[in-house]
Amino acid sequence: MSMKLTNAQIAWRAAQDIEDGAYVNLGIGFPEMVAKFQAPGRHVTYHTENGVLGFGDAPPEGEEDWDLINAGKKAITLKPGASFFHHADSFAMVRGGHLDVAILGALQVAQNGDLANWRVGSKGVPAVGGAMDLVHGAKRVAVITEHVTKDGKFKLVDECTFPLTGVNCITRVYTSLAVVDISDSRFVLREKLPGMSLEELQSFTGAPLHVEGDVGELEVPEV
Amino acid sequence: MSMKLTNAQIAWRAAQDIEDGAYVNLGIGFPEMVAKFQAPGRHVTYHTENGVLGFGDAPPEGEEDWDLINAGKKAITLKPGASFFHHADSFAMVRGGHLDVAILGALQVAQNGDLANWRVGSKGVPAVGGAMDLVHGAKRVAVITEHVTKDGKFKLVDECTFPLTGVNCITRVYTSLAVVDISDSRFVLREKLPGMSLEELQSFTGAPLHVEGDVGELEVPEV
Amino acid sequence: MNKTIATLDEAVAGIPDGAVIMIGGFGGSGAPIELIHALIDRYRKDGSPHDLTVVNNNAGNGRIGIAAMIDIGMVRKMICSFPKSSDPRAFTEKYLAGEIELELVPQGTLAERIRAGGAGIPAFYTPTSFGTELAEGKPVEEFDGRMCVRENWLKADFALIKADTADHHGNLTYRYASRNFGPLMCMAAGHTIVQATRIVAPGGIDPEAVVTPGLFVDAVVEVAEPQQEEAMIRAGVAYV
Amino acid sequence: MNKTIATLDEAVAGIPDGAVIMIGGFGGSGAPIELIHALIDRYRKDGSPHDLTVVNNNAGNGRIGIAAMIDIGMVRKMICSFPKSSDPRAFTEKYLAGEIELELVPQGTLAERIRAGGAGIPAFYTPTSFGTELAEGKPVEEFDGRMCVRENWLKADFALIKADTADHHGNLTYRYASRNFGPLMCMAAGHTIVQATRIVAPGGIDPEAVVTPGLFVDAVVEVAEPQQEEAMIRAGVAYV
Repeated sequence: MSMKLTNAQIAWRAAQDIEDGAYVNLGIGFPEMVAKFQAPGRHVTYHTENGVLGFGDAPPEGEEDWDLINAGKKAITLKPGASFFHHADSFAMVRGGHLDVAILGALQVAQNGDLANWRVGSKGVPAVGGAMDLVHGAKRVAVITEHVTKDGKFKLVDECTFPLTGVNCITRVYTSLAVVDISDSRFVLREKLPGMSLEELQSFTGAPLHVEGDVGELEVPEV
Repeated sequence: MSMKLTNAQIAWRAAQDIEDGAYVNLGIGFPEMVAKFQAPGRHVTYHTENGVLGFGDAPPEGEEDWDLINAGKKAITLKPGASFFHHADSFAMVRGGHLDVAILGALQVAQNGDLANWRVGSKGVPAVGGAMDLVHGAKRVAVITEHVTKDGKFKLVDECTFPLTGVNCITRVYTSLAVVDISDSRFVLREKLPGMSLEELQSFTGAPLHVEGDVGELEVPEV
Repeated sequence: MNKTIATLDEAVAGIPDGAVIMIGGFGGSGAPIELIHALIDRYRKDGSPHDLTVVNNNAGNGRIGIAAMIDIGMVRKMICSFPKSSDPRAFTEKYLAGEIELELVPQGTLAERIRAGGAGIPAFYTPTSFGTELAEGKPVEEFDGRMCVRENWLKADFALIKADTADHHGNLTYRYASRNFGPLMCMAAGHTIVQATRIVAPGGIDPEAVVTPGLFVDAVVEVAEPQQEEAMIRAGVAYV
Repeated sequence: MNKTIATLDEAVAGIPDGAVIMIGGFGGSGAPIELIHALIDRYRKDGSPHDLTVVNNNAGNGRIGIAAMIDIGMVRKMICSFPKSSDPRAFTEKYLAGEIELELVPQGTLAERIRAGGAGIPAFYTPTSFGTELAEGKPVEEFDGRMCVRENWLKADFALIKADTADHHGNLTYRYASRNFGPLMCMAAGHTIVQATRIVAPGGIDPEAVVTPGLFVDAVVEVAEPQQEEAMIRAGVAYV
């Protein structure tokens, strides 16, 4: 694949769908990048599993307070209107459906909305964190990911082969090539890169891409 | 019955068993009187279901703040070290076994520790409040009560006939005539009024009073 | 993002007939009298909302607040632990006449069911009420040698809550024991409406002092000098 | 009533071999380093306590705190959600060598199980982990069209917690995000031991600012200038 979105561009695209006033949890790692591209004029409140609502950017290096971190253990700052709470209240927010959007990374997403993103097999030290909680509860649970793995394997699949994080939980996938919804246990193509044919995109996708109405052009600025 | 303890004296006797450092919930009404007779030199912290720990006496009349009340909706004051919390945390304290003592009133107590104290039948408006929660969780759940009803009916019974508040939950009963433990589903007499014979006391009691070792004299000052 | 609503009338305008409404407060402490009376005003004017299910620890007192809602016929069902008060006539009369339903719930179970509703926990086991008539028909199971009853979460369409300070994001503090059911009901309702004694800009509440984070709150309306239900009852106020 | 203990050594003296210990903190935020190191000192001196089960969100980082406990062989089992860190070698080596057990629990379920332990709720249902290998063998049931997994409460013999301010009764506040699991673990342990940056007389904490009421706390020890785990790791400190 010669043309594809950068990670920053995928994050930018996902950020555009976050509505004004939304409460959002961004998974550790790549999804955290979405905050950088918050659409101008929209007020978004970020939640982190370890008990902070309303945090802002990282502090300048050397000014970190390590009692003020996010779920990725990175130093954060607070915005006006922030609040602290304990872990059970934090996951009450998650599980109780109080977050508008959760955006997660993925190893595999299946056409029925199953997500695998916490381990690739049964070897090594397993570590799940809050992933299995985050996939349940947020009003909209989306994934951002490369469309295929580095060695060309499908990430959008008919059925996950890696251990599951959750079943029937993902409703939208933002990839380096397309925006795909999951509806009635099918992948429904919403946007694709302008220069890529549907056939080519399908060849990178491990389950049928359905088309319902118009397919938009996935146009993202250089970011 | 000519000789018996007054309510204040029953409350006094119950108060003597509350150890230094104890966290205590006193049921609405008669049990609240126990706080008046807290043994000198002991620090006791009172819990009320509506989310206050460490409250003190009622304020002088006219100085009530009706946002600062106990479960009986009576105005209270705070002692140093008090705290406020919401209802779920309050009942986490109750149900989670964090109270050392709960003292409740009773309509009937059965020899197996069953308590009936919330309604006498199926008529009228039923109202349970926190009674069914309080009987579970406190390390020691005791009852203070007249030994028999005003018209001479048993209150210490073989089996409750009124609707139950909880099963197997009471471990000690302070009455106007005696102190009775409940152990292995039997009433075990611990103390009785000095002038009353065991036979006479048994005649006021609806199930066998067992004796294990010495029976103490229930001696209470004029209060 | 500013969740402030200008008037009480606007704040309660969207509550439809048949709604399930959690109303904060334990006795008079925490009772959102102005929000309740704004709802009563709406009912008087429009005949709506009616057939409400109201969740509160009690079932009203005297002739104001929830008691007044019951009195004038807005309430179809009460879910509460203690439908008695110093002046319980409103509920008692309707109940004995078969004109209002009652779901009686032990107080701790009521609090925990509301929290569960807000926390996405559909059911839990508790020792409370085992062996009593309030456990009839509910699944029971033994844990660590103790019999427990299974209870389901409780959610609502709306919550009416009285806070002390609110900020524009809906972060809340409460005054003294008026906290009681407020933080739980804010979590368990689809749309939470709060009256606050003062509304401040974001940053006006210490992040560590926030009791209810704003994500649980949808609308805040300032009632600068709120009435206190217990004080009103002692003064003989009626709103029917 | 004064729950103050003079020294860290005294505070941890009663923890026996085989105990289940909840240790507060998420990463370095809230990690009670001085209490942990006092326990390590005891083990070095007496060979006890060992065969501990430790409950924490993580499984130690670097060569201090929980990682050091694991490294020197005090820990038989970890119950956690994320046994990885910037320097996870202590746990990883023991785990891959089969020398330490792991009970992996989703983070929200871990928090809720601990709260349930403290709140007297023996079991609850959650959608979290349904259909995954972490739900294997657990009862499942459908509620409102959604499949849920039954989880049991989690309790401990001891909790080691880092607070900001404590009073003599054990009332606590926490600093920033170091609150995390602290209030829950205080509830769920039979004996809760707290290190606080300052200990004040009763009345020194505003009753509305208390995060953990003293009834959940058994012992407080002052550590006036506590070390911060993350800062120590970045400074390359080792305690093994």
